[in-house]
Amino acid sequence: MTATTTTTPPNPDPSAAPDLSKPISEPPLLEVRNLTVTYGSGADAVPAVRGVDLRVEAGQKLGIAGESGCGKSTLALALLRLLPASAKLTGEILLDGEDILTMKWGRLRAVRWAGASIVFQGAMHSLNAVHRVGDQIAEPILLHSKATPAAARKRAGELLEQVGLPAARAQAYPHELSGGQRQRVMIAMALACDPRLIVADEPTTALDVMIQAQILRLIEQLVADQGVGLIMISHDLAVLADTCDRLSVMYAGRVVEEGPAREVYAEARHPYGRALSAAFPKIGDPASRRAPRGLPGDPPDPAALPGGCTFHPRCPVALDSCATEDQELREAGGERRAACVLVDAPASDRSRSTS
Amino acid sequence: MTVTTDKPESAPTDSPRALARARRRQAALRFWRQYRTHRAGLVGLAVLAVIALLALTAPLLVGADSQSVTNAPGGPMEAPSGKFPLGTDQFGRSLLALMLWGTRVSLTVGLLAAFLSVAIGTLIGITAGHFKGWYATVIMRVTDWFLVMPTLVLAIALATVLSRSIWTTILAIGVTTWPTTARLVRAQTLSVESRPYIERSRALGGGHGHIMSRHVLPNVMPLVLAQTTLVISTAILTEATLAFLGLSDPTIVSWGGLLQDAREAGAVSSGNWWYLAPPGLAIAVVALAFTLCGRAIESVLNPKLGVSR
Amino acid sequence: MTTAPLATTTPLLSAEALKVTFPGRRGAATARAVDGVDLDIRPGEIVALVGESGCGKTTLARSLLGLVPPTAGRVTFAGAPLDYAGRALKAYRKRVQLVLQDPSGSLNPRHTVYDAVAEGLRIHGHAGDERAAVSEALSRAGLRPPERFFLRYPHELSGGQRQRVVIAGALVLEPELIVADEPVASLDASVRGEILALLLRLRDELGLSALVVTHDLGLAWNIADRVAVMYLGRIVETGPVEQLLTAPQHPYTQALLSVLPEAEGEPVVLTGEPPDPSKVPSGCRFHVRCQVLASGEAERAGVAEACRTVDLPVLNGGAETQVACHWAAACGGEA
Amino acid sequence: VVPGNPLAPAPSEARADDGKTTLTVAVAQSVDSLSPFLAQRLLSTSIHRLMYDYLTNYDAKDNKAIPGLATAWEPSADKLTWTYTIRPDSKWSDGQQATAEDAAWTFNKMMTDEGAATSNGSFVGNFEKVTAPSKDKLVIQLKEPQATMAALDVPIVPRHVWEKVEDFSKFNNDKDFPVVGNGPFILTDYKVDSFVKLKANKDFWRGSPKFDELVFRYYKDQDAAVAALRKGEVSFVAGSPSLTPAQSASLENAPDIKVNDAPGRRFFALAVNPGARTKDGKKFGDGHPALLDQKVRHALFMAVDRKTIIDKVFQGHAVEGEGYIPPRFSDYFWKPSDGQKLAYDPAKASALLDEAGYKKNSAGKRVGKDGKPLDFRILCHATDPNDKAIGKYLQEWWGEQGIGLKVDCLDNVSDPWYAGEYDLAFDGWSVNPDPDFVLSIHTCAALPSKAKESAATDNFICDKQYDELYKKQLAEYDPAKRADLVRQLESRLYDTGYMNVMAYPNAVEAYRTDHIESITTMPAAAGNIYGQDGYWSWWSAVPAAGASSSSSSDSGGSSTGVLIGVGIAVVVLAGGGLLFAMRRRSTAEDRE
Amino acid sequence: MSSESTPALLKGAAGVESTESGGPAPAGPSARSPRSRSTAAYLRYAAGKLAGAAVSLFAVLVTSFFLFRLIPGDPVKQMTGGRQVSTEQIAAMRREFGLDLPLWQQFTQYCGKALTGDFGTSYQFRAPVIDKIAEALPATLLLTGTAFVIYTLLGIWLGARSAWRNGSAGDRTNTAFALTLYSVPSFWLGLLLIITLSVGIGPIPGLFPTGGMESGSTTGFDRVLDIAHHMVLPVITLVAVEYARTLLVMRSSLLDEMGSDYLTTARAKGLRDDLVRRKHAVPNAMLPTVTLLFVNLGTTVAGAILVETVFSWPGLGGLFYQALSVPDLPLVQALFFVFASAVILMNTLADVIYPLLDPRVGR
Ligand SMILES: Nc1ncnc2c1ncn2[C@@H]1O[C@H](COP(=O)(O)OP(=O)(O)OP(=O)(O)O)[C@@H](O)[C@H]1O
Ligand SMILES: Nc1ncnc2c1ncn2[C@@H]1O[C@H](COP(=O)(O)OP(=O)(O)OP(=O)(O)O)[C@@H](O)[C@H]1O
Ligand SMILES: [Mg+2]
Ligand SMILES: [Mg+2]
Repeated sequence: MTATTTTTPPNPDPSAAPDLSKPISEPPLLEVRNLTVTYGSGADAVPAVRGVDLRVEAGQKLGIAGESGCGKSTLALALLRLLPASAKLTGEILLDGEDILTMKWGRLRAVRWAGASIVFQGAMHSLNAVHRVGDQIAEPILLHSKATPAAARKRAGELLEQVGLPAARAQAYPHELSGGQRQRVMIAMALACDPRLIVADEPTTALDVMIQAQILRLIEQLVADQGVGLIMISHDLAVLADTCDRLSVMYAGRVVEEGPAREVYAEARHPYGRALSAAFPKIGDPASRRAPRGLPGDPPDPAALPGGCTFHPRCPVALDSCATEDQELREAGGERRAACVLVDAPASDRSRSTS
Repeated sequence: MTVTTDKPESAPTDSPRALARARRRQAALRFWRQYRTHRAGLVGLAVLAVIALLALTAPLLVGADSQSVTNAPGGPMEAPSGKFPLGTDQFGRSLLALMLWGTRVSLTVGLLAAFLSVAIGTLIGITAGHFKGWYATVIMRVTDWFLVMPTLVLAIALATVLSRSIWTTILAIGVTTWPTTARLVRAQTLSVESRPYIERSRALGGGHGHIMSRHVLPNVMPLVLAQTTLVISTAILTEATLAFLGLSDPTIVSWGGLLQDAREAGAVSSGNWWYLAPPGLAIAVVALAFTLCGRAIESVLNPKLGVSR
Repeated sequence: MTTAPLATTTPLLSAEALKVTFPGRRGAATARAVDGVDLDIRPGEIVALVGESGCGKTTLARSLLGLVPPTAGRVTFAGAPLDYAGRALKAYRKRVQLVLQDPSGSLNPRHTVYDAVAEGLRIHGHAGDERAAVSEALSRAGLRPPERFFLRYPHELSGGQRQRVVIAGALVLEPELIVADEPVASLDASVRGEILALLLRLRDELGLSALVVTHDLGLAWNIADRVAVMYLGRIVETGPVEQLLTAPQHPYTQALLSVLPEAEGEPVVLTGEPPDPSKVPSGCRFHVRCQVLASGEAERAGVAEACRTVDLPVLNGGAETQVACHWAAACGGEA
Repeated sequence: VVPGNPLAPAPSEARADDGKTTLTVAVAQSVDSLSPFLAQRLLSTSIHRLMYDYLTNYDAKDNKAIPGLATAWEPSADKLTWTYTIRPDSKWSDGQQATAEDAAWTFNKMMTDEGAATSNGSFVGNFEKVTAPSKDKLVIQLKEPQATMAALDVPIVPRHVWEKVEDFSKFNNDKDFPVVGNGPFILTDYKVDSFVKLKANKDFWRGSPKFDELVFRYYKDQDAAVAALRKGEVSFVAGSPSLTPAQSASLENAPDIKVNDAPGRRFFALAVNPGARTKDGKKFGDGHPALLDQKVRHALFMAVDRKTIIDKVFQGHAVEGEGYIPPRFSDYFWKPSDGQKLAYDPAKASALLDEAGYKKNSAGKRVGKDGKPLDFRILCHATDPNDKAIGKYLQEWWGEQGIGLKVDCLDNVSDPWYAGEYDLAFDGWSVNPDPDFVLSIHTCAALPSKAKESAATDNFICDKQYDELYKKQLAEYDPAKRADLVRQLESRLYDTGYMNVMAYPNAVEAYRTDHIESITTMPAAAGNIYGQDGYWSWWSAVPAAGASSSSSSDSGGSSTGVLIGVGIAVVVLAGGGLLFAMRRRSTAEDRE
Repeated sequence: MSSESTPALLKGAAGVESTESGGPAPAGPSARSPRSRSTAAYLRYAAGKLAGAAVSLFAVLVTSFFLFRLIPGDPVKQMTGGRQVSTEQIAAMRREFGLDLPLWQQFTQYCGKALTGDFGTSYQFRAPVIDKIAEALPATLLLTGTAFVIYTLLGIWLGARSAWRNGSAGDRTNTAFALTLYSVPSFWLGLLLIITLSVGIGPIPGLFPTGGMESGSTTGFDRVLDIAHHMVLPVITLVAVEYARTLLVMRSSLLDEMGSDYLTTARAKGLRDDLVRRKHAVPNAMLPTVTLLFVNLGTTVAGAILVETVFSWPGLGGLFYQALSVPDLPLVQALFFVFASAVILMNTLADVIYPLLDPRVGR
């Protein structure tokens, strides 16, 4: 992984955008800089994403976790500019160095699916009920390559085989497939144009444990085979930790913690991350036996975020200053960063930067 | 999501009933606030208010004897003038005055017929949606049967079968237009019935009556309200149609009746558009106003409909 | 461990050879959603019912509440068989309460919190102070101060709060048992723990029994005393949580545990979709997907033939560890 | 079923099309049947007048019987045998000679086949035997003497064509064109509810009609028909029964249009239910008992301002009603004397009502001795605007008297009418040159034999005095004496107050003077055009100088059609192009 | 859906989802052909619908027979109206029309004959009812058919555009226009059109005929043009009212689809906006619209009564109105049956076509 090749010098400004001192190499597959998304305007404005930086290298798997309404899907849709017209975007989304946000529509359409594809939350609704799944898979192939319809259909069959469905199922309508099969179709569709990046938005939510395991394995395997970048969105930290290389935890439209997946899961720095990982008990762990742990309070309403650190009303370790001071992501040792006042005090061996 | 606009919490001494009433008032206010954002709905409402006012004050505005043929002030079929802003009918009565009187009939028929239709439809829809088994089957068969009957044809047939009066018109409209409402309400009932809170209520021990009155009805009511306004406009149009076909009480002045009179008197060939235009226009305006209100209500209840504001 | 030795007490609610079938639509075979289940819930016990989607968990729960009449077998409550006549059923429903998966759906959007909680009281003609009862139930469910919530509508509450209201609505009738169908499945991870803690606390404070239906084994580990693993309308393995989740004997339970993200060892991903309750295979109903049979291990244990042909007995509803598996029975000790 | 129609091409068809004159008549009635054996409607029977010759015709001047297919007719001494001489110069349009055979066959068919008796069966009810001893002699033997033998309004059809018809009750004579006939016009085409087309019979013995073609075009909506006249789409429009005052007023000012406002043969009356009963005196129905009091009836009529009705409802296109028979039939017209006249006098009406015991109560309502208010129902024809309009007036006039009135408008008044379930009714009849029929309907003999059964009676009047007078006039052969008796009858009818004639509506019709130069009315002086007893109007109509323009207006119509069609196509294409352009723009705009 | 004979107009009822997560086929290759099974299922479904339609037709037959017996007026009296007829003649006529039989016997006879297409003889026209209907049917079909094609295309097209640009000025004008026309009484619109475009008012010349279907003086191609000329105003009237309804339904059903995830998927695939609309959104939104269209066509035929009356169009509507006032029972009954059958037929057609458009239904 490229990110680990350089030892990060202490950054005087923790909020600064990605490291510019990095040796000039090819740009990362995806780089998101200070992305904000606001739905609506004026008094009704909903800041759904509030300054998110992300980075995905080719072949890397990034997990994004967070509770409902924290802006995960918004972020995913923003990556291909698929948000409704009411959404205002700022920042940069660089896909292979090219900014999605400033692209011409024609170019954008060319990038869509061929450059990056999406597996949506809820396959039932993401497939068109009145078209055969084979046609739906073939559609982007026809659109983006000069394939003949017959070739596209053949390719669709191959893709189905690749995700473990018989090619004959191309003739089926979505409602004739089970939830897991539909999700496989969605994945086959995402692979149709050999994209460099796949965004999977809660691909396994609402699926049964066993099927969830099947799908996750399938995704892992395909990503490994084809070396594409993967962004996987889920609210299940445990699943992400199991599947991904890196993890970003979002809270109220911000990334509040990021780092290597295992580390974040095992030992989160941000109190929210900690609460989230504690919510998934480890079977056999006596500590969690008859002791469900959760986070008191309710998720914030993005239309009326609390001041200061948005997490402070629910934070078990909040300081007085948290109610007034917003917290930016700061280095938290290794490749990790977290947006909490307390992160670097005990854990960091580096001198605290004066501010 | 938590609403942070919490008003000062109500004093705990109030009884829950009183609070509930206050709450309902608040809900109505909220509804109104949302409704207010629909410009078309507001226009519709304003038009209706004006028309309702005119209908109520018609006796004061134009006097009860404006319908009299023996005291008709003008000559037959006069063109609009200062004295008769809309001209006169074939008896020399002021068309403006007749239009005002007609408002009362058209509104009454529209409202009563719509009420009848919606009441039947709601009752049938809710029960058909709630009860399963033979009752629902039979009832839905009947509804389907009514639904395939061409409404106008059936209404004409009914109006012919029964004697001519305003009540016949109301009955004919009410009895023929309810199936749409019934279907709508039934669909809504079915969707409400599939909600977990019905299961919960049943698990709490709630019976049929409880579920229908406490859960289904309140959830169906908004739809019924919207439907009512839409049915009113249909009813007004149907009333006009029946009157136009000469199937309503000819001694009563209604807009449709005026149109029929105009046609019978020969307004079309004489080019007396001023006799013909206002009643039709009035029908259209009122029907439109009710439709606008209905759509506004619908979209307040279901913002996805995207009714333009 | 705070729980008393449970095996000695008589069950509060029990299913005896319970069967529920649904007639197939348009000529399809009938679905044997619950196909012979014995299950006891003792006073103060929390039983977790786990299994794949469509295995009949919800149907079992609903038939325990008398919401679906069983096609065979019976439900007994406090020793007496359930009476499906209107009045008796109503009385029963005062003592046993249901909490559903989707709190947003379980609340009528047009009822205030107060109405939602008071509904049970009104149905059962509560004689006492309704307001006080509602307040108490709400505070017990962790919505404090209750007055703040009285006149809220469900859409003004967060998911966790809604589920608390549902629980308060169940508590207000002072039931002896709560049947919770996936009570936290639709809630956020961060909120989940709080609700589960609430269930635990209620058991400790009120001695409430609970049947918690879930597909999440972690949840069972979190709160349950006992787990029953269901597969295709039958309970295939049951026993105390610690034992069953740490040392599962049935291949199905093993597979379920192995696919958990943090489980050690290679996950055993069962192929295929969950089977159809209208086509229950003969022999052990799990045998078509059984990894033990597939790997030939059952062959080695000499039970392969039995797996395919010999139906297994219904496990009794008791608290001890039991497993319905030819292979586990054959090499029970070493597993 | 359909007779094979040997189509001998008529010579006129050979003529060139251009310059053909067409007379288009707008009608508001649809054809019920083109079979003369079935047709009953005025339109259909008028058309049959044009298609087939009758034995006799009526003189346009004075309604006297004049020769038709028969040149002469003669009763035997016992008045039971009539002999008709058939003219030798009448030919069927397929070239065959029209003979006495045809006539005999026609009558015999009606006498023997019930299906063929549907429309004109009443004419042959009294026939004993009909024979044709020779081609030009028709002999009819009667059971009893019959005075109407010179007025047999029966179309004579060609036997060789009609013989082939199987079921006369179903055959409508509308499949094979042209239809073989011997009248002034030959039916050439018919489209249901669209038009009936006839061409002039150049060989007609009385002479060819002046117009080459006659088209009756159907308008469901009478006002549309009037509009069509204004536009010149049609040459003539008849009202049904008459143009409305507004229509005639607007047409009078229109250029090139003449409104023919002729005294009508109809009366418009207020009938009172005198207590419905059967011939043998059994009472039925529910007529208001108060109306049995002559004073009440007179009071009601005296409270009706006929002048206002003429002025306001008919707007002058009617004559104020007096006696039973309209003034057009001057022989029989009768006027009440000054003392007898129930002139409009509300005060006197009040007094009469008081006298009859119906005093006004405090609320201003008349109540009877039993304390019940006087509330009447009046039957009205929903399709007749005049009924409805006059109903409104009556409501107000009688309302002033303290009498309530409910106007019961029905599409079909016959049920309550025959059942005697009405108090008052709007009534009206068209009077024939001979008044016998309209007089007969008020005799006791006309009462139904069973309750609620339809009968000849109009409104159940049964008055001994009237009946005696009626018998007398029937037996009286001296025209002057008979007329005197008829007037006495009318006087008696007037006095009883059961039939109150309010008006004699005019027949108001209009035609385009740029299409029709002249046309014969019947009676010739101040008569009407549509629905005459003969075929005079259409046969006599003379095309105006530029009348071929009326035909060219038709071809003009189609060229307008072409223009319009082209116009529409252009609009559609332009619209499509525009939309395509917009579409292009919107894709080019490249928006999400 | 399957248990109902008429398609629900509601989106909710139409969009049938497969509720069970377990699909019909496991992932592995399966032996049986899903297509043949679905064809069989479809045939079964269609047969069910047809059977339902047959039941409905019978119900309508029953109604049409009994309902109109209630109309006051003895047909025989009407037929003989004013003429002197003897009691025997009346009795004979009653016999001829079978009016002397007990009602149930009349009914069984009626049903038996109706099956063979014999609806009796019209009282007023003295012709077999079926002939009268056959004469008037082409005119009605021509009028309503033309109007149907135009308003369907117009309504769907404008509705789709309107919804797609929801809230835009174009949408607002479109909707306002449609709503207004929707509220206008059709007969009034017709009369106004006659006054302005036919009679001509002020500077506007009378361009179109005041009524009727043809002038009767033309043949060949001229006749076609002549009929087209006569059709313009009635068609405009029908279209004006019905296109509005179509537009509104199309608009709202497309709006329902607008937020759908599959459209986002389509966009994400890189489809052009208009392709997303044409290939994905409109076909889905068409489903409820199609149902409505067919149902509407049935009622349009009946609704033509008004337009036919105003424009003197020689079709079924006018015939019905004429028949009612007599009352010409056999004709009224048969016409009522025809109108209701039109609706049933269209409903059934919609039901049968629906699964071909929406694979979720009926298989
Ligand atoms: N079209 C929209 N208009 C206005 N607000 C929106 C819109 N779409 C989403 N939001 C709001 O933006 C916030 C983030 O939504 P988003 O769908 O991204 O959440 P999420 O993290 O994906 O949640 P989940 O886990 O439930 O999928 C939510 O509060 C949501 O209400
Ligand atoms: N009302 C019903 N009619 C017909 N079949 C039903 C009905 N309810 C449930 N079933 C069938 O019974 C089987 C068991 O359903 P059930 O809902 O009990 O499963 P579950 O274990 O609760 O699944 P999940 O985890 O998805 O909630 C399923 O195959 C379902 O299709
Ligand atoms: Mg999401
Ligand atoms: Mg379940």
